[in-house]
Amino acid sequence: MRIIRTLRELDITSIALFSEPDRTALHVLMADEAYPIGPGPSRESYLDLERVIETAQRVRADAIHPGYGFFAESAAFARACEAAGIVFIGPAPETIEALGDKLAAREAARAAGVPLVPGTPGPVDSLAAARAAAKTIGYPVMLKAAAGGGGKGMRMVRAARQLDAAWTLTRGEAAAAFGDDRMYLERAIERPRHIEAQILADGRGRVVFLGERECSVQRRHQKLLEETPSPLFDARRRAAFGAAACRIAKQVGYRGAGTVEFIVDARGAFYFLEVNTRLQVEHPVTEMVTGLDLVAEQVRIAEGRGFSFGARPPAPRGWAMETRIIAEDPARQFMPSVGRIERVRFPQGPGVRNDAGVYRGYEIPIYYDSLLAKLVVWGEDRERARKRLARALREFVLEGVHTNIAFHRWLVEHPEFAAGRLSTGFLDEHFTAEALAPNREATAVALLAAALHAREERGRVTLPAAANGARRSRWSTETRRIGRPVR
Amino acid sequence: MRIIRTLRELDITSIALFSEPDRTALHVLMADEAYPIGPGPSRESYLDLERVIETAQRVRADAIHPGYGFFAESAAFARACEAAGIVFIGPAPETIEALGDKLAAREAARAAGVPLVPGTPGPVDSLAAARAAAKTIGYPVMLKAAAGGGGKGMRMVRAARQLDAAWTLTRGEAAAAFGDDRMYLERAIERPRHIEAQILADGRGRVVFLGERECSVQRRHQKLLEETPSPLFDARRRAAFGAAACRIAKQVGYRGAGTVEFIVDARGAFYFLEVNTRLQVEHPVTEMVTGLDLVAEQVRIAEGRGFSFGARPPAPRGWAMETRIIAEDPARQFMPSVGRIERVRFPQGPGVRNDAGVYRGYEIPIYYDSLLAKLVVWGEDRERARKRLARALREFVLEGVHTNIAFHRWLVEHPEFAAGRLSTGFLDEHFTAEALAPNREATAVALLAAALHAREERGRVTLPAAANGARRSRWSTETRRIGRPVR
Amino acid sequence: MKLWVTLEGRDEEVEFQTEGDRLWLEVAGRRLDADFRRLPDGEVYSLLVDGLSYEVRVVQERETVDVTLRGATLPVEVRHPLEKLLQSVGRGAGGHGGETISAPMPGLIVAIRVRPGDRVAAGASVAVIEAMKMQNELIARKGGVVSDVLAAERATVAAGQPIVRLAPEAP
Amino acid sequence: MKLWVTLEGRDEEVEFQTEGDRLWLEVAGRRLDADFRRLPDGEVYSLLVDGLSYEVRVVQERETVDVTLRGATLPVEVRHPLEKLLQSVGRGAGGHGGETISAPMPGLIVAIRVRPGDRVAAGASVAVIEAMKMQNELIARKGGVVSDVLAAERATVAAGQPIVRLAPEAP
Repeated sequence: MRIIRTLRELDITSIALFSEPDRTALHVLMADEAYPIGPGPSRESYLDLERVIETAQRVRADAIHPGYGFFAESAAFARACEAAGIVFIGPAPETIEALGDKLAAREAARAAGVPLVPGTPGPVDSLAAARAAAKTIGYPVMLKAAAGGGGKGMRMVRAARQLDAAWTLTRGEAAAAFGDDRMYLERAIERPRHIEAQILADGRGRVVFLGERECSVQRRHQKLLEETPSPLFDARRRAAFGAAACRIAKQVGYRGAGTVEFIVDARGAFYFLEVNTRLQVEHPVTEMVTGLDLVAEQVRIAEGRGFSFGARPPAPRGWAMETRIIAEDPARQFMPSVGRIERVRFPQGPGVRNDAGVYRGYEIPIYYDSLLAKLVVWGEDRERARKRLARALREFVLEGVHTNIAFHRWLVEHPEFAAGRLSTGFLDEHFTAEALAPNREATAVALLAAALHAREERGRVTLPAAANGARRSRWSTETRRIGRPVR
Repeated sequence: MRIIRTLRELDITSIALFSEPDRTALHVLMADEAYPIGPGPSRESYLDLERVIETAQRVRADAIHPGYGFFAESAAFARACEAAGIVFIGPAPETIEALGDKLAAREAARAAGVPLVPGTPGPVDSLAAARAAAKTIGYPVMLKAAAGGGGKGMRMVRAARQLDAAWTLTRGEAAAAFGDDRMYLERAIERPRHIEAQILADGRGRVVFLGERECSVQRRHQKLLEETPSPLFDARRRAAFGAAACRIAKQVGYRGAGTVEFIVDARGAFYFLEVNTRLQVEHPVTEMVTGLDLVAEQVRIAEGRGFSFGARPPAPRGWAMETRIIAEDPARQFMPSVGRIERVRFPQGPGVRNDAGVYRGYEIPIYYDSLLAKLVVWGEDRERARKRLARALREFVLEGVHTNIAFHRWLVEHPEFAAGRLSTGFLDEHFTAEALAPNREATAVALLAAALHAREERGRVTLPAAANGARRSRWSTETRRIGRPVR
Repeated sequence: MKLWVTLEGRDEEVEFQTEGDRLWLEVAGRRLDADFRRLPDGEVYSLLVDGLSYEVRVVQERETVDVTLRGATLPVEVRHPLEKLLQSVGRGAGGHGGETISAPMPGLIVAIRVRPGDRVAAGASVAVIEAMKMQNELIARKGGVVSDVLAAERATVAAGQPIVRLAPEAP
Repeated sequence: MKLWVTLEGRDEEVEFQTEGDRLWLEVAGRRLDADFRRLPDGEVYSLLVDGLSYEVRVVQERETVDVTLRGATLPVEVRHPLEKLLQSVGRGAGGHGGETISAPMPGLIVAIRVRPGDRVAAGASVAVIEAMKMQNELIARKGGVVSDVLAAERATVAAGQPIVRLAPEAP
């Protein structure tokens, strides 16, 4: 949809490919043309490379925009497009490949002089070596098992005097858990922030930085709220950050739109994480402050026409925030919620952009992710953007499934959020399900509404409900057997 | 609603007053508090000054924002607010009064050195005097009956040799039609444009110009599409225009947001028309390019806090256009359409703001105007804004009543509109109802849909429709009498 | 299935077939192939006509079907070939044709008393409509054989909307 | 009218009256005065509670009424004082109380065979539900007197939703 809108503004015919359950999805309704590519499960449709390419050829597509998911970061797909004579709107397959390999990406960053989280280059084989390394890196350090992962086999060491005990403990655990006691050290980033750089490369050597996005508010590595600029950066820090991101892009000969992700400590020091070789879900915040249409820029670059702007990109104006409206129940451990959208009324007014993928009556398919809408706001400064977001969230009506709207309301009203003190541990630190408990006023109104409803319903069902029609064969409700077919 | 949104962002409690049929209007649903003020007809509710003031006092309102209509330009209302100790968000009653009187307003403009349409100061009493006046004014001139109005009793004279005949003719007509043959002359503005200046005055002597709005596309003096900036103005012309508007505001000691309207000829010469002492329906285009919230500025000024910006307002960025989505049928002489909104799906995506006053199921009250929504778009330049508007109009779903959406689509795709060659006669010159006739493709799809529907409906009604229940007393359908009440 | 449709004053014969979610339509020598789905959001269909995506709303008005497509509404008249025939016979024989019993006011159809093929005597009730809390019988003026039942029970109808059509009895 | 409501585990007795579009409610010693309108957009009410504007959606779930208010959903249990009484009797007497016959699967209620006050024998059918194109009788296990019919004919019900409640026959 996001892409269809831009294509329409560019007078380019939009063609959607869809899986069976997406037949009535909004992007199919909105596209100029739409063709089926198979059943619900992604691997039989959206991830069936041959079928996608074959369909695109049959309907005479000139180019494919891979969106945010599925084949968006697939070198094999980009290569298949090339072979089929279809333009892939994204970087060259070799670039995707190189940046998809974490070690190769880290190597590129190192070669471009971009900082990585300081640590030992490989395992250290003795406590003495660990002591020396920790001293070089600087405390606090993370002691990590080489075979560890997913939060296991690691321990933070705050001071030199704790290292001996930690070494013994962690090594023992690693040996027990992984059968491998090799250890390495990395600087511990306390209260880390996730900040990323939006870059655009014309494929002829020009790379520009379109500002950073702070995406620190996350739940299990799922971004929940993004904003630009970052409340942490001043102009000098921002310039250094942007320059580092551009150096990596130049290093690998990048083309198109891309995101360079960094982990940032509380003082603003940033360390390279990885490069996403596609447009991100949160790209609209960058569009709000720059006025650029990033999809249009992607199309221009793919057509070999370079950027829409001259010597430098438009200076960003004001502040933008995006929240992801997701079908999940924050009161029940954010359990995914399925069902039908029964009512919608989206926020409007100044500085509000809401990109929703659902409409009234729409049944959320069980096959794909549960992102219902992206609510983006703009304000002259952070505080005004935040107030506007709170207002838009209050205005947001989306009923039929549980959503995280009330959660987002809590989030933007939280004093720590308002103060811009963010980290990837924000929710662990501040959120409890009780935070969303209804207040006295909401409780009273809910009782009133329930009583009113009960009265209306009773009124209906106590009317004579005549027993008409002949009796049919009986089945016990307890055995749950199915009776004879209806004529 | 527009106002409620801003108040909520400012943490100010919003109170809506509503008439009986507006009980379920969106502004009542969205306000923090809402109180009834009487039945449907405006003069028994919204225009019942005493009741409005009395209700506002009872619910302890600190201030009243009069919106765009009803009491927005009423000096009496502003005075009543003052007397009741309620802040009226607008200019002083004396200012409203002075600018409400057309002659006094023209006098103020003249005193401020702002051009008026050149003409004779009063009636001319002879053909010789008319000849002399016409020569001074410059051809073409309008010969106008002093008692005329509404397009009657006036004639355009293109050259001196036509004046004698026109004088005799028009004078005769005026005598016959109005019993008054006094005539005066004014310069004829050919292909006139309507361009207005948005001004903001802090009430302490500072007045700023927030750019112009071109509102030339009109039907019977009803604005249909507004944009900023005007495609006619260059920087020099714009500066002169803005300075003139500010001079008038200073002349009358203006306070708050206001609009100075001008008639502009094809070469860019502008002549004062009148001042609107309120916010206009089309104010969002100014908000889109400046980033300001004009309602927030009004509130600040009413609180005596001056502007939100420092020395000068933000420089405008890009281009904005607004279309008014109205319940009317362009295929039938724009006849108003009433009914229930059966389906909505509003446009979204980058650069789109849609402020709608309706929702699914909403019954349009017959008492008030039929503005359903204001669709506003922003683009980096005029062409991109226009393309975006075309895209948003295509995306706009609003069903149940006839709307002018298809008309707007025609308008924004028209080559003369695209070229920016506008005048208040644009529709007379270019529009015919045939312009909206369906093309071959639409016709084929409509037939297909109708046939499909017929099949589904037939399928339903040819099922055995059993005649159950006892017979009741009969009434002929032709006499249209009403039978006995249902239990 | 064959139908006669009238749009913008032009009559066309339309032939169409459906199979599941697919529909084939032939009109004026042109053949269209469409995939259709009724959307849960009202009387709205999504059509993919040879791959081109359309969203149309179809509403039964009195004598026509109003089709809304991209913000514009086109009124289409749809008749069975039989009705078409009856209409021309009716016209030819000077009003000697059938009878259409329409709703005299907007209301709710609470009962339909006849089904297609039934013989109806002059003065007999064919349906009951409820409006403003009163019930009213809809009466056949001349009588005949029910050719079409055009509204369902519990349907809300507009004033003037045809409810039952009668063909003249075979002589 | 008196009702027992349970929200967040707390029981409250609620007394309320309605008159046209106005409603008075007394709960926990607090009195609320509201103007209410059902919006045409679903099961949604606009409430003006002492002037404060609320929009609430109310949906009947199995045993509760789900009230959605400003993006959050609160499940509320609502019972008649009689039910409340029966429930406590039932609890007291160790399951000797009434019987609730619920929908075994999501489906459409095609017939309700009983009305409040009817005596129902063990093994008798109280309603018919249709799902996946099959019809199923809902059977009373122990029997009793119908105290509540909780679903209407043609209603779509969720799995587990109570359809009919029976009180034990008076000894």
